Amino acid sequence: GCVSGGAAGSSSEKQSRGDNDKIKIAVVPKLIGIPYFNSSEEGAIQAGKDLGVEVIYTGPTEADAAQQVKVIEDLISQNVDAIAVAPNDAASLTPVLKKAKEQGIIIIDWDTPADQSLVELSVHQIDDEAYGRHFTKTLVEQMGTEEGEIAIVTGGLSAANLNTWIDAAKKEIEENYPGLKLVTDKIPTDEKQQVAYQKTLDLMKSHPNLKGIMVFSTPAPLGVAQAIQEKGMQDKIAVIGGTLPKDSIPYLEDGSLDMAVLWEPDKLGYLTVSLAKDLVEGKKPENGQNVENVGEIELWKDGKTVIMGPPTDFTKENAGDYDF
Amino acid sequence: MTKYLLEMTNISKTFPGVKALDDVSLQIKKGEVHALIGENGAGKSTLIKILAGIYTPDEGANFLFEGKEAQINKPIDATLKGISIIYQDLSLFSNLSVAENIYIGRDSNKKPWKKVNWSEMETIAKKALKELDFEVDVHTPVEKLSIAQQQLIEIARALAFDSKLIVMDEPTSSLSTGEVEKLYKVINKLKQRGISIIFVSHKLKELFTVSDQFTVLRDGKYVGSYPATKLDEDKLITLMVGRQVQYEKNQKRIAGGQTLLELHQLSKDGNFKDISFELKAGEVLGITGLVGSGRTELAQAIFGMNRPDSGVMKLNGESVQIKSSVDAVKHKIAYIPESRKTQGLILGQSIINNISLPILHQLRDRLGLIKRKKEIDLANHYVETLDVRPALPHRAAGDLSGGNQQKVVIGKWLSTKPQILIIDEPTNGIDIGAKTEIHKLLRQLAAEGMGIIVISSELPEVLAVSDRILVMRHGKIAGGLNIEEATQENIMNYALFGSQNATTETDTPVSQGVIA
Amino acid sequence: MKAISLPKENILGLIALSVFVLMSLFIPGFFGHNNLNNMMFQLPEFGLLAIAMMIVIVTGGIDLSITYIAALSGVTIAIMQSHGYPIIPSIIVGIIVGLLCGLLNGVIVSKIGVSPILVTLGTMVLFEGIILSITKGNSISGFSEVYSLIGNGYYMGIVPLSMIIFIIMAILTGVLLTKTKWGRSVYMVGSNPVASLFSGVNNSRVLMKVYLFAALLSVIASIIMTSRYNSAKVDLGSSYLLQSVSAAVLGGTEIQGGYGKVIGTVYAAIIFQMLSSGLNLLGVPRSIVNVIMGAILIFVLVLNFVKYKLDEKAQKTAVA
Amino acid sequence: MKTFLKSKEMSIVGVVLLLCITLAFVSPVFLTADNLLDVLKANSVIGILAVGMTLIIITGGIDVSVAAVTSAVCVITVKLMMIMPDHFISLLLAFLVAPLLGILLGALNGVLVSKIKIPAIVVTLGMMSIINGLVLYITNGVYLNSSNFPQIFINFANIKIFGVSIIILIFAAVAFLTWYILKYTLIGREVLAIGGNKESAVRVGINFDKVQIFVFSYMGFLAGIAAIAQTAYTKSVDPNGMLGLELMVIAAVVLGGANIMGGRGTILGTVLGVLLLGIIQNGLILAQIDPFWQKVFTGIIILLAVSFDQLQYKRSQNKLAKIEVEA
Ligand SMILES: Nc1ncnc2c1ncn2[C@@H]1O[C@H](COP(=O)(O)OP(=O)(O)OP(=O)(O)O)[C@@H](O)[C@H]1O
Ligand SMILES: Nc1ncnc2c1ncn2[C@@H]1O[C@H](COP(=O)(O)OP(=O)(O)OP(=O)(O)O)[C@@H](O)[C@H]1O
Ligand SMILES: [Mg+2]
Ligand SMILES: [Mg+2]
Repeated sequence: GCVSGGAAGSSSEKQSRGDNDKIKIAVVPKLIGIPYFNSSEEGAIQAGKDLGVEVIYTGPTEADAAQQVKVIEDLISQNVDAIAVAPNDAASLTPVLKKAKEQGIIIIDWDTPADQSLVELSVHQIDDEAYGRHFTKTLVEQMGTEEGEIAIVTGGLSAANLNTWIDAAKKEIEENYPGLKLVTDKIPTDEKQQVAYQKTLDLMKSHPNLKGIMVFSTPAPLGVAQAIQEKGMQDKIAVIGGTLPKDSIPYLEDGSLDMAVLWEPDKLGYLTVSLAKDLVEGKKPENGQNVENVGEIELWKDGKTVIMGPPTDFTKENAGDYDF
Repeated sequence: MTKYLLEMTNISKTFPGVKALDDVSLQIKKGEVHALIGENGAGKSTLIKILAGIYTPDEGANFLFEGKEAQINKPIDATLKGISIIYQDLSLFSNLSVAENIYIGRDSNKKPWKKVNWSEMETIAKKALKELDFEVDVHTPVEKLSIAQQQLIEIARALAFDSKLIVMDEPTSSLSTGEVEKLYKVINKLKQRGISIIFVSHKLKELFTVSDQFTVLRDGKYVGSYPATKLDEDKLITLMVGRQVQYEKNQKRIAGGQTLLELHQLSKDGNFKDISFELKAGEVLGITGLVGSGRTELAQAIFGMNRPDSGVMKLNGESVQIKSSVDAVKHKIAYIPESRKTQGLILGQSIINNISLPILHQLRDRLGLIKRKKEIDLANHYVETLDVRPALPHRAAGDLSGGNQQKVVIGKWLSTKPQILIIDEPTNGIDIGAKTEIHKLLRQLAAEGMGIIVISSELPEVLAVSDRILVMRHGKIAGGLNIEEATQENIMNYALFGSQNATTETDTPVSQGVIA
Repeated sequence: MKAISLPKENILGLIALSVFVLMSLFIPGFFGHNNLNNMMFQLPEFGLLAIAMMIVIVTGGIDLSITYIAALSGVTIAIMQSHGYPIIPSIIVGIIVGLLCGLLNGVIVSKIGVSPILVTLGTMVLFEGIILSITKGNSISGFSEVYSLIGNGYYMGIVPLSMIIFIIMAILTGVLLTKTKWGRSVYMVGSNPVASLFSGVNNSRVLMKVYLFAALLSVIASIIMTSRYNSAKVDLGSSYLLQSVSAAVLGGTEIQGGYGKVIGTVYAAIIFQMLSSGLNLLGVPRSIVNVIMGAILIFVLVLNFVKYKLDEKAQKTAVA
Repeated sequence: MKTFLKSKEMSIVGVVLLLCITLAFVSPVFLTADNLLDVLKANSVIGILAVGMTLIIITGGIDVSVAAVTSAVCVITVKLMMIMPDHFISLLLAFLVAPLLGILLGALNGVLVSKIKIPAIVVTLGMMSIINGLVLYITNGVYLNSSNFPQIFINFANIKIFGVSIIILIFAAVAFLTWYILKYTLIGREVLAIGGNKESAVRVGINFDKVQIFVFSYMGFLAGIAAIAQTAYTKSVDPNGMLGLELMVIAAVVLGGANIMGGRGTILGTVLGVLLLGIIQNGLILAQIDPFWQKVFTGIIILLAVSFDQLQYKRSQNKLAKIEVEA
């Protein structure tokens, strides 16, 4: 039955492409239903409206590579013009992206890099290296000293981008701050606020001299800050977390979270769709190009890597100004 | 008008594919002991379950209790009317204490938040146990009690309920003589109080001691209801089976051929001690004794399910170690366990699959695949020879009546063509007709050269099938008798006192023929 | 007598067929080459895990560790290959690692007698920990081109290779379960372990083989997955865990043990696959897809119940 | 039964004690009141759910939808609190709504299990999928944060009595209540009876359906309470935050000596099971075990505990089987 199915299928595809002139861009996050990716969804959808393209924003409900591959396979069946994906696991997407590319679909990665030989464009919110180092620097600022015990808390041990940032942060420590001492390997929190909370309580107990914590992942900083708040350690332990400003306000206010360092995810979504549309229409991005509603972007020499801009530091002063 | 406590008429019950009851009636007078009898599968248990509200009868059934129209749709309806049922397979909660087991069900219609009054519960339980002269700590979990003791707990529960009608479905199947005596006393007491009793049993003698009236069923149909005075055993059997059946002591003893099995000083701590005997090809060795004397444990040791601590076991003259049931099957030993439902059969599976289970390895073709056709033929063969009814081998074993289930277990083990067959309580819950058939079968198998060990608590049975009899007492062999010298009396003496001539003056009535 | 009504597997087959027809008619692109192709590529890995789960459930157990067995063997194969070992030895070592995991489950379940849900809960955490310690949470890739053919290649240009592997394993499992002594014993042990022990069945050996076989199927699923995704990671296939229980149960497997068929499980896996792909094509949000899957699971069982009641009535009237 | 169950619980008490002693040597902070209270508090939600799960498991059922139900109740209750005025009455209302919602969802499970006769694991698996999907769809995974909570709830969450958090007290109250129900009410004894022997229970007139609906509704009720405790604990609602928690809950119950096939289980055992899991987690961090190895240790400890427990059980069963042999 499959043979005839194949024939019938290809003819119907042609037809549907003829029917619909609107450019179709699929944006695939690592998983749907978490605040960070909800925020980028808003940006992507908004861009679709502004630019007159159809945006399909869909992804797995669990941060699972297999599920993400399925989502992309299904998208290929839907004849999209471009797929922008934030891979859970870059290597695992290579075969399916290859397949998509063979079908003439333009491949872009965003948020987290995919196989660079397949993507036409790699949209980075941030320069990963700089971002990781920025964490260390800010932490030292907030600690007010270059000496002491610190710890790193992460969303999950297997998240590639978190690991990249953590490695950069560690490099910064090694190179410039020999007085900082990491008390333990990075602590995983299953991307859950509650787990971060519990583990921080235990962490403070087993390391009473702790001076600072860097928290990578969006939900974890809230849990860490909550633990600090509850034990009244605001002044003893500095916390820097890569989280969203709106959620952080109650912790920023009393200093249990000293600073949230992130970019604006909705802008990232917007930028991704906007650059994808340009690509489908044959336009390549340029260094220093000013993208409407996003700002000036940076293009690296490889002609692929786009950096949205420097990270934004959210503090108790400015956090209220943002709507995500 | 109120001559009858209970009147059931027009009772029919259809199961998918089987008409278990066909227009049956049952009338019970106040204060009478009413025997309900019939062959295996005659429909006794089904009728009782209808009375209990577990099954709903087909349409058209009439139900009068104390002269009034009664609706029994759920078990609690029966309980509230004062009907207590003691089921064939007991309804106890092994995880609960004696007191709770006796008390349970009493408040089922009450508010769920009703407070459990533990002291009242214990008082009630103790009172009921006292009536039975059964001494046991009411806090003991039931799983620690022997089957006989559990049986008594069931009876105590019915007593505690102040029932008007107590139904006992084979209550004596695992009681020892002394306990049976106590039960009779209780039954008489209840009778005097005006309580009616429906008594189901395959032990005809015992029925005549207690019953006032008999209702006979055959193949789901009502045969008739007769006062005890108008019946004797032969008549009753003819009514039940529709023909004459005999049940006699084994006459022609087979001396036996070569020695198949030898045990030397087999012991297991807490089970049995210093067991030595021989089993020859072609003979039937009866092992009897009181319940709890270690017979089953010994049998399971031979079958590899209960490894002995010390001693030697020889098969055909060679010393062997049977470490598991798989080993036992390989050595051509078969064991038919005493508990059909949990050990003997896989109730949810078809009769075919049950019968072929121990010999699947023989039914494989060169690729190792099971030859289904051969398997079905095999099952059909045993269903036919053993007269399993209904003869539908594709049906689940659990759909059969108790007696027919037992036939399937026997078939299953005969299919292994064993050299040694150990059969534990072979006719527990089996009607007299089927019983004699099974006895005949065992004799015949022996004559064909099989060595058979029959473990039974029923003396007439042991006497009917055995060539030699061993009596166990407290885990040891108290004595051995050849069939010529064996009588119910000397067996009883071994079982109770450990020697043949300790005393013959005992208040235990051996005339019942049931010692365990 | 016995064939008054359709067995429940056939009903499920009919449901699968009608879902296919309905979706082909009403969902544009469902009957397209691409989509059919996708579904054929997606089904095998899930189907294999579902069958593995089914067998364990037939014995009255459950195996929560299968996806981590898959991940551990996948990681092993990945590490071997990225260190330059050829494909065949890598796969063999992967299979051995998987079987060792199955052995651990089997030993604790069958020899010590701990309830399977607990054992596999423990081993699930243990295997996850082992993978984390080995990989530090990173994904391992570096498979050879040939290896990626297993999950991505075609046989004769039409049928995915992985599909062929799946079909072979499904048939093999079916034959093993229905036609061999071991298979029969699996059902018997699942129905009543005490009675099967009293019937000369070596229960613990039967169970041991069940956990080994489930592990083997997981490893094969893992090989397909790793080759399809070109990498192995701690959570490889973890989203299939509860889905495979659902598929087994939807496929008619008795959760108390004693009954279950390969074909039912395969139908169930196909239904899940079609629903997932079809609803995606319709643009139904993923979260709602989950809702629908859950609802279908319950709905089909309610349907079974209704059918059972009707059958019972029909049989009664037939006899009376 | 008492002695026998005691020995069953004794074995887990032994494991817990052994672990505690080891940890006390490894880390000086472990045995501080502060730490122990933290452990209790962190595991109260699991504990509340596990207590409810004990009843279900005793009847031979299982409920894998507990975490989903709790999440759903959390979301709805908190959304409700956010639109209500910051007043004591609102708090009361929330405390009324949460258990009611839980009971509703639990009863639905119960009805499907008892009336339609679908195995519990299947019903609740389906239910879990449905509820999680709906919660995710409706909330889109957005956190609800303490900045949006009414102050009165925050005050409630911070209540401490003699230094013991209200959350622990809720857990203790739930455990006590359930112990009381199991021991001293008719329905409690019926739960045990059904677990012991389903068929006998029906024969003695126990309404099997009613008891099943009760245990699932009670589970729902506790899920509602757990939702309040969870919200008070995290002072936020993460709609995804409880995914996978159901396995921990079940593990705790069975570690506590309940038999997954039904008939056996005690509240005390379950509480100990919860503690065991909590202490393992806490202890691994305090002992400064490499995070990568923590799961390996957890797995091994679970396997050792259950194997030890099973061997212990077998031994006690063997003792039961003895008969008197004359010397
Ligand atoms: N649940 C059931 N489903 C189908 N058939 C049944 C069921 N229960 C009993 N039967 C059938 O109904 C008939 C009567 O069985 P029942 O158990 O009442 O016999 P009985 O007189 O008690 O026999 P026994 O003395 O062997 O216990 C048998 O043919 C049996 O196979
Ligand atoms: N009852 C028996 N009588 C004789 N030999 C047996 C019996 N049961 C098993 N065997 C043989 O003993 C060996 C192991 O049997 P067992 O049943 O334990 O393994 P199996 O895996 O079920 O069988 P197989 O691997 O041969 O298919 C096999 O060679 C089998 O043929
Ligand atoms: Mg009967
Ligand atoms: Mg016995």
